Amino acid sequence: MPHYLTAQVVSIEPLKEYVRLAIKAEPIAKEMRPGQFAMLSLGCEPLLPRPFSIAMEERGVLYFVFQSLGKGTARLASLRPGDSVKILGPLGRAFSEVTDMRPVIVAGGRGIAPFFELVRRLQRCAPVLFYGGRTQGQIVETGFFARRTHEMVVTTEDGSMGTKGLITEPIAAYLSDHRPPIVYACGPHALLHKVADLAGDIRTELSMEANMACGFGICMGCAIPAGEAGFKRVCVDGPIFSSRDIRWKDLK
Amino acid sequence: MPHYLTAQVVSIEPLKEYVRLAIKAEPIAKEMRPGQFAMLSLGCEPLLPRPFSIAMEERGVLYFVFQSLGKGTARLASLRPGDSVKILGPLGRAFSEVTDMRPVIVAGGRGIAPFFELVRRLQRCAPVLFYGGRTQGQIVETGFFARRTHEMVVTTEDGSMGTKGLITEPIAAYLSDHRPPIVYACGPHALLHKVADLAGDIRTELSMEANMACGFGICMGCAIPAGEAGFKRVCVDGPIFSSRDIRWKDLK
Amino acid sequence: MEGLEVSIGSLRLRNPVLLASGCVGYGEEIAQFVDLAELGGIVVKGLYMSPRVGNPPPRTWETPSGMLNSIGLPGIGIRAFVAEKLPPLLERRATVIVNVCGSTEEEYEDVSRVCDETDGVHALELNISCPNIRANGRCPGMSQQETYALVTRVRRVTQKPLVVKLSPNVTDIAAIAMSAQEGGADALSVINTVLGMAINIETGEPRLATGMGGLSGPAIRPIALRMVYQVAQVVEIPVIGAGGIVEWRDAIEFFMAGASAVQVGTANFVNPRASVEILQGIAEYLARHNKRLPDVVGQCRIAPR
Amino acid sequence: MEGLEVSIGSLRLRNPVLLASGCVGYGEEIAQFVDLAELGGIVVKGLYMSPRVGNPPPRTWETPSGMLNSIGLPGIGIRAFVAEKLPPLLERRATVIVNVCGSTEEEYEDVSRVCDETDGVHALELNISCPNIRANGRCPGMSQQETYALVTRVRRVTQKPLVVKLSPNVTDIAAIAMSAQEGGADALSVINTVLGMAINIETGEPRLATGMGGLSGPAIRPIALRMVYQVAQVVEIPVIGAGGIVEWRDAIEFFMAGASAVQVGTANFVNPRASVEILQGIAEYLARHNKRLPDVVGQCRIAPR
Ligand SMILES: Cc1cc2nc3c(=O)[nH]c(=O)nc-3n(C[C@H](O)[C@H](O)[C@H](O)COP(=O)(O)OP(=O)(O)OC[C@H]3O[C@@H](n4cnc5c(N)ncnc54)[C@H](O)[C@@H]3O)c2cc1C
Ligand SMILES: Cc1cc2nc3c(=O)[nH]c(=O)nc-3n(C[C@H](O)[C@H](O)[C@H](O)COP(=O)(O)OP(=O)(O)OC[C@H]3O[C@@H](n4cnc5c(N)ncnc54)[C@H](O)[C@@H]3O)c2cc1C
Ligand SMILES: Cc1cc2nc3c(=O)[nH]c(=O)nc-3n(C[C@H](O)[C@H](O)[C@H](O)COP(=O)(O)O)c2cc1C
Ligand SMILES: Cc1cc2nc3c(=O)[nH]c(=O)nc-3n(C[C@H](O)[C@H](O)[C@H](O)COP(=O)(O)O)c2cc1C
Ligand code: FES
Ligand code: FES
Repeated sequence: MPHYLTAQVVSIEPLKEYVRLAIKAEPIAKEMRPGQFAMLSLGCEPLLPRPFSIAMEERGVLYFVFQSLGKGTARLASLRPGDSVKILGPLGRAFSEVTDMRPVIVAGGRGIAPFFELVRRLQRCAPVLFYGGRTQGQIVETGFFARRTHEMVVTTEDGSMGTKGLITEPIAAYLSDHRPPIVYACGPHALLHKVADLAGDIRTELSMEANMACGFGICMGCAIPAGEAGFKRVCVDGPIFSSRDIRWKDLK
Repeated sequence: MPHYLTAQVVSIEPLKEYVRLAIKAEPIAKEMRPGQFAMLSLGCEPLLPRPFSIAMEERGVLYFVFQSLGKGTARLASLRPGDSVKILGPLGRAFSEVTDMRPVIVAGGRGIAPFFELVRRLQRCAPVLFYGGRTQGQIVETGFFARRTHEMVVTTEDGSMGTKGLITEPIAAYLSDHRPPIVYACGPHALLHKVADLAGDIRTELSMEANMACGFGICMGCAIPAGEAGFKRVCVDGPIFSSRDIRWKDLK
Repeated sequence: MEGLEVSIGSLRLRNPVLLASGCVGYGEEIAQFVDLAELGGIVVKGLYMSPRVGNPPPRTWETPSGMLNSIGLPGIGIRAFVAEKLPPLLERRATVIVNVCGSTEEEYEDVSRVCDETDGVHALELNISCPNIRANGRCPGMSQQETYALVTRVRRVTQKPLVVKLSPNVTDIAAIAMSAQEGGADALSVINTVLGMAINIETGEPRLATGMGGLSGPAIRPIALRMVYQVAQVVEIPVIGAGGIVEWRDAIEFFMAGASAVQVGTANFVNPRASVEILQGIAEYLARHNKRLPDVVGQCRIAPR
Repeated sequence: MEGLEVSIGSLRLRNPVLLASGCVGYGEEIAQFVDLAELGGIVVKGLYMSPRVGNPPPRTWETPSGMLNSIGLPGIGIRAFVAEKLPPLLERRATVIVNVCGSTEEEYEDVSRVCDETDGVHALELNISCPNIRANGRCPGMSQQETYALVTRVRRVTQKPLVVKLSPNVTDIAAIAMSAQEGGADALSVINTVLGMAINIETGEPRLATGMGGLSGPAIRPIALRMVYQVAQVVEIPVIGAGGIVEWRDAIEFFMAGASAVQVGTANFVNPRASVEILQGIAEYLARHNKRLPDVVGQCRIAPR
């Protein structure tokens, strides 16, 4: 069950192109599972809280990794240790944690966020991480991930780090001669769609995004074309969806 | 001519019930004269800038003394050194600086603000200060004022500092056997009205308040009943008015 | 919270704070944060006879101190609601008001009939004001004739308390309110969302898939408050105020403007406990000024010019 | 700023950024911060034949992302304006548009006649939409008939560019716009302020002495943008957008919705240099996308449902 708390900022620092924010929120930290998210807000301006994946949890502290884009994330980026924020979480469905070896994880840019906690919990399954970005500034904490994965493949579009190119290329190559128990992916919808295609009938779980007002199922704003027909709510039916569940043709 | 600048907070600290805010704004500091004010804003939320008397000026730094009431002053009170604010000033008409001895200054609560700079500039005229508040928390910097005045009379309604009672009582007594060259007053309009009555035909200058949107004469919002008929703008025709100019009967 | 009971026609509410329609679904999720038995009541998401999927995404966009939505009334249909969603609400001892929708006058009647026949439904709120169904935000609540016609028809099929929810997108809200009262409304909800729009300047596309949507939140509060005042000046029936209420002070303003109760909508998205915190604040304000709610309702009067 | 000229009927503007009426007085004070010759033009504070004192204070109140005002058109009268205020504006090479007011149709005509006879007045903006003169915010712009009647009468007395400023407090802004166009308007300003209200909960008094007032600022932007779109869809004449424009991005949204020019009002109170900063941003946006203004105007289209 989600908790709504006023919580304190423990630390905040730049992480290359992103920001790493640590917030003390024991009840949420206790219950969170990888893939779940939280709504963060600073009172009434901007009006709506903002959804962020819970990147990691440690001794009652929640870690977030986010990109400063519009005015909400800009205000969050200007927080300082000791400031308080309103936090609602944990929210939504988590990734299913498998026990079989060599699960595949795909992260595009800030899509790395939910995988900090997931790789820790899947460490014994020796996951394989495919991590792509536009440029090196979007590839963070490679040490953390290298230590906890069997293999980590990094690509950047400008070649400033790892192999030059799109992350989908090494994924395609890998899947052509491996059959992982599951593929997890988080990133731009275009990437997720491509990953879903490449994975074919391999079980695939994707972290989807939609504009959110409430984050806990009451506004019906976060509709995504899923299931036979109609829409599902990203905030409660997701954000983690089976790739089969998404109606890609209806997703713009 | 007023300047519109982005300026840095030099220091900010509580001053009993109020807040003292120091902002580096050389061009404004150079030109300001006692009684003038500035509009301070923190961008678009709250939308409108807030008017504050310039309390003092020193080496390019402006000092403000304000009370945290609603959301605008609350946000200003939460500023920290190094933060930047938008400032527009100096604005409005200043007090006229006399050269004759024993001018009388009347301050009610936060109405003390414009007199920091005025007493410094009138020091050689040995001003007499009447300073009243609800409680001792509203009487600030008595040392500063004692050093620069010929006499300083303090009253509080609860007797927690100075004489118990209203400041108008000692003023009435003083004016019954003195005829100062001028009476300056800043505080609640009720106090200003009483002072105007007590001063009779003694030249009296009052610092008036009105809700302001722009602070520099373009919105016509700060109307005050003054002159023969109609209204004047507090921001450009004031905030310092001759007591004769105000139509008290029309002022609610 | 004692001594805060209010009557909306024959409907007796524990207190004047309601959850606004479309801002709490069917109550399940919000019940994780607030005890529905503590509130005046819940107006559930708009319901038609048949299930509906609603509008395509994107459905929401944030604006200064407000938000646009074009949800478009997705829902499971009144029958499924009565079967699956109503029982848990009643177990929670919630006072349940159904927000009644229809594509035709017949459908409005049919949904109202089901509500009338269902014991657990305490009152009906006729939604004649959703801007997200027809092009250009058109809705029955924009015409005195359509409002009067629809309210009279629905009035015929139910004796339960009938609240009519007005649209702010009109020239003369007082006139529409009179039509609803003449049609037989027991109370009026003022206001639904204000028709608005936002555009993505990188693509030239509207921010909402439907183009236009309903503006809600603090941005519209001054408009809502003005309309509550205008309506309360002319009608005899109680007015339920809504529009940008996020804290107790806002609620007091609406009471003073003439509202007998208030609805909390968008605030639930920002703070799931907003409604109970507002209720608490109202109680404390009244205690502090030792007043009863009726002393405050309509306290504000504009002096004639 | 080159290549940003726009024509509003026969009125040629240097660029599409105007200062909105009532938000810059007669231009003296704002000229301390912006070079009026750099802007598209200035619409001066509303003017009647005779001087007027305006409404009693308090006249302004802040609301979430907006403000209420009930200034009530104080002014020195058109003749004094022409004698004292116009010459300095012309020395500054400002394009001057007079916001024409009247207590009667005759007075609107008389003020317009003076404008017509005065060389330095480049265009007229007919203010049929001030909410601060009559009770309940009533104004001619709330009726198609009154709008048509007034515009036709004024059209007869002047051949100068005639802009008509519409009220947002209507059910069907497109219909009012059509009436103004049929009456002979050369362009339309959309929108004036939205009627609103706020109450002091400690006293029960309205925050404005007049009770109600006009809401402006970012809070109303989504409403203004929607109305500009609705109007631009039906009229042939150019639309001038106004309502909550505080930065260049906002202006681009209005162009995409169909506005050929924009007015900056409340933003001047927050930042005296807002207008020139907005103009700068527009120029940079166009350069970045290598587009000309006409490419952007009306770029946004809502797909039919
Ligand atoms: C389940 C979920 C998890 C997310 N996790 C992360 C994360 O770990 N790190 C990270 O950097 N970003 C994450 N995002 C995206 C993040 O929520 C947006 O970047 C952020 O809301 C943008 O807010 P803004 O004020 O900067 O932008 P603005 O443009 O000011 O936002 C305007 C409105 O649009 C909404 N919005 C804009 N972009 C998005 C988006 N992509 N998703 C949802 N709402 C959006 C905002 O919430 C706001 O309501 C996540 C989104 C979702 C739905
Ligand atoms: C010329 C002048 C000089 C001033 N000097 C000082 C000073 O030195 N120290 C100090 O503590 N206060 C001073 N004030 C009062 C100060 O401006 C208000 O207390 C402040 O604007 C309140 O803002 P808020 O956000 O806290 O209140 P809110 O209630 O949030 O303000 C809402 C709106 O009302 C306006 N408003 C509310 N009260 C006042 C008021 N008394 N005067 C003008 N506008 C008001 C605000 O500007 C804002 O637009 C001065 C006012 C004027 C006009
Ligand atoms: C996301 C959303 C969905 C809404 N759905 C409905 C609805 O189904 N029926 C209805 O009558 N009003 C609906 N409304 C309007 C609200 O009930 C309320 O009247 C309006 O939002 C103003 O109040 P607020 O500012 O507190 O949200 C909806 C509002 C929002 C924001
Ligand atoms: C204080 C104030 C005074 C105004 N006076 C006038 C006026 O005299 N004539 C007029 O047509 N509009 C007047 N307006 C309306 C503005 O010109 C503009 O249409 C409206 O405020 C919306 O734009 P904004 O949000 O950028 O301010 C006034 C607005 C404000 C805030
Ligand atoms: S964000 Fe509100 S229902 Fe999902
Ligand atoms: S505050 Fe705008 S004219 Fe004085």
